[in-house]
Amino acid sequence: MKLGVLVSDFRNMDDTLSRLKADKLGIILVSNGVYHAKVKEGGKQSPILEKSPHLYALAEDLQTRGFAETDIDSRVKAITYNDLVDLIFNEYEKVIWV
Amino acid sequence: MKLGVLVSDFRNMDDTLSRLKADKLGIILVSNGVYHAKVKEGGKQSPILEKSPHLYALAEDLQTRGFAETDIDSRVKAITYNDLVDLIFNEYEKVIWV
Amino acid sequence: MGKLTIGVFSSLVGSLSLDFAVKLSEAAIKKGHKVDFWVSGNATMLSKKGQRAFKDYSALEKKLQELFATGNFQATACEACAEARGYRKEDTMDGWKRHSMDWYLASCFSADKVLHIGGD
Amino acid sequence: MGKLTIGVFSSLVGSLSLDFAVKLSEAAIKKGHKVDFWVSGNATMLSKKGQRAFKDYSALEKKLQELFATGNFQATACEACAEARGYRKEDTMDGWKRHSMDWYLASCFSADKVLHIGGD
Amino acid sequence: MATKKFAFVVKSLPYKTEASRLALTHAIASQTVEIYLEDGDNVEPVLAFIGDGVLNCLRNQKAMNTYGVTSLEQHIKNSLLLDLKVLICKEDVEKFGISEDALIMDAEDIGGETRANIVAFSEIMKEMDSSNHLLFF
Amino acid sequence: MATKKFAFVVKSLPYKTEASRLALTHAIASQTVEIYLEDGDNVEPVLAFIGDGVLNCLRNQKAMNTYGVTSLEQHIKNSLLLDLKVLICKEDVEKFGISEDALIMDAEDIGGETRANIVAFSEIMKEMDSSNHLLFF
Repeated sequence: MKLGVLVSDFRNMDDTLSRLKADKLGIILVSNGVYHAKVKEGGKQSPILEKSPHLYALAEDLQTRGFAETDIDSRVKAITYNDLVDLIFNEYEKVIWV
Repeated sequence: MKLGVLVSDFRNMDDTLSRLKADKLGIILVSNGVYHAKVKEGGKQSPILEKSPHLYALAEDLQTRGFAETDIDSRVKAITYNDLVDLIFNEYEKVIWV
Repeated sequence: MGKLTIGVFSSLVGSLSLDFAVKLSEAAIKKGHKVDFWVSGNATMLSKKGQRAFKDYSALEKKLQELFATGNFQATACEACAEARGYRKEDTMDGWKRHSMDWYLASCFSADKVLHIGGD
Repeated sequence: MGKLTIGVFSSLVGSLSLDFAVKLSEAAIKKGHKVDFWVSGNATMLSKKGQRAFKDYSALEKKLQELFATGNFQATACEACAEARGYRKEDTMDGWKRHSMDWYLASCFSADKVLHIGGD
Repeated sequence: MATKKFAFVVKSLPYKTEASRLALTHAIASQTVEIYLEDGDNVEPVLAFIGDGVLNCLRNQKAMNTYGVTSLEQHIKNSLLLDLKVLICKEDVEKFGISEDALIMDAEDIGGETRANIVAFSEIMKEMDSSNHLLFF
Repeated sequence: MATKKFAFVVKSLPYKTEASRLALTHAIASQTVEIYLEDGDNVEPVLAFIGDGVLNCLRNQKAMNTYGVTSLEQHIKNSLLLDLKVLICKEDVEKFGISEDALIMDAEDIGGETRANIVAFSEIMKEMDSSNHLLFF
């Protein structure tokens, strides 16, 4: 299964994410999930960023919260709503919002 | 300050609770906070129960979730809404809901 | 006997935070206290008239009417929060008032105790 | 071109989850897809007519009307969830339908992709 | 003529939000979805409780007595009565130290014949894999 | 004749819920509360951001451009313009590795003179101690 996971919050995301198994797992940071792309706690990057090599963050949700697209973890690709539509239709068989 | 804290959820309660300083700190478990009185995770009791010797849990919220008042951690006293009114008016100068 | 001001904020209908607040009000009034009740954010929905009672939702209108009848209970909804949700004055349940947010602060000013139910 | 069904559940008015869902619908429709939109729980409030636009709340009515006008957007609110909140049929924003929950499942049945926005 | 499988995955605690309640009412709505579908088409729901969501499955919930609302217990029993597949994650049940007799495993008291199943997360993952759509609550 | 102090303590993230927005709008409502009070009575609000709540205080929030809603930044600046006391928890700012120039420390661009203060949690605790009522958001 190719699974796209929209991560929508900053806390309590690990428990679900750590257990999902997929041939291809995409992590798309949206809403308060975008804090994972930028905020370090105690100097450490979010463990969410280790869960997959396919990492995205919604540009508009970054900007809303005060982050520039150029100023996030280099592994995370900033995407638009247009890009998100393409990810949903073309890259992943199923998508979930957690 | 005598401070009564109504703990209303199961997750993310530690950060605030651990830092509050009060001459008398009361912890009143309500809503999904009552899981702290009963649920052990990995065999361990909730760390919330270590924060104060003054521990209460709302009986109706325990019952709603499937717990008997007699079947919770022995340090926690089950109380009614009537008791809660008295705690608010007589035991604590200020109360907060977290 | 004292006055308790309870503010309920962005609590969901379908959560039990509003039920909690109403039950606490009832218990306080039975003990001789007065209660001021403020709803803001999504909690404003408690003040909407014509909510149909389903078994999956607690129906609080009857209980609220009993509390109003005691004369020791005032309830006010945030006017802007209600309008933003498409509730007009005429959509408000009997007994409720609508005011701006300063009403809540004034109620807290004269309250012996305040229980502010914020968060989700 | 495919069909996307978006379900928004207990999301708060005043959160941006509803805004997210509407913007995603718009982007999908611009790319030639069809979108079915279902609101349940507190998200039902999106379908309420007469919401006043304040700067503190995103006003989505105009955007929704544009989406309806494309002919590739259907939106339906959970009937029981609306009634429980005191919304009658006549309180529903133009363009919206009201149905029971099986409508959502049927829409998912024929959808190529489903994005279900659950939780708070 | 097709049957499509939807996985309703519940990870939320009950009562604080409507999420788990809406998962159950929507899963049960699969019983009436045929009115919208072609002859022979159908929806097969699977309900899976994971993480904190397994606490929805505790017995003896008195929500009707305390707050006048249907308990999640009643909804889960209704699901079993209607022969929905109900899965409860074994690892999470064990993590919380919950014994099987504390869980809603059947709906015998209302005439149900189907039982809930405590299964490893890997089994739930397989159900998700074979589902057409995933709905997380 | 009395002034009562209320502490508005924000521990919630912005935008996901209305909590932090409502904290600011209610704190600002202290400017008009006098119409309900006796002559000489007043409310003195203190705004304190702790835990995840300090992330409300990041600069450059583009919520108006992206979603057409007032940003929390704008609300915080309005509070400073009205000379409200705004405290940001030092330990939490440090935990997140946020530098002072990334925070909303003033409202000079809209003519405000009052500055926000980054203070130790113990200072915020003192404010709570000396407040008549505590409102956690």
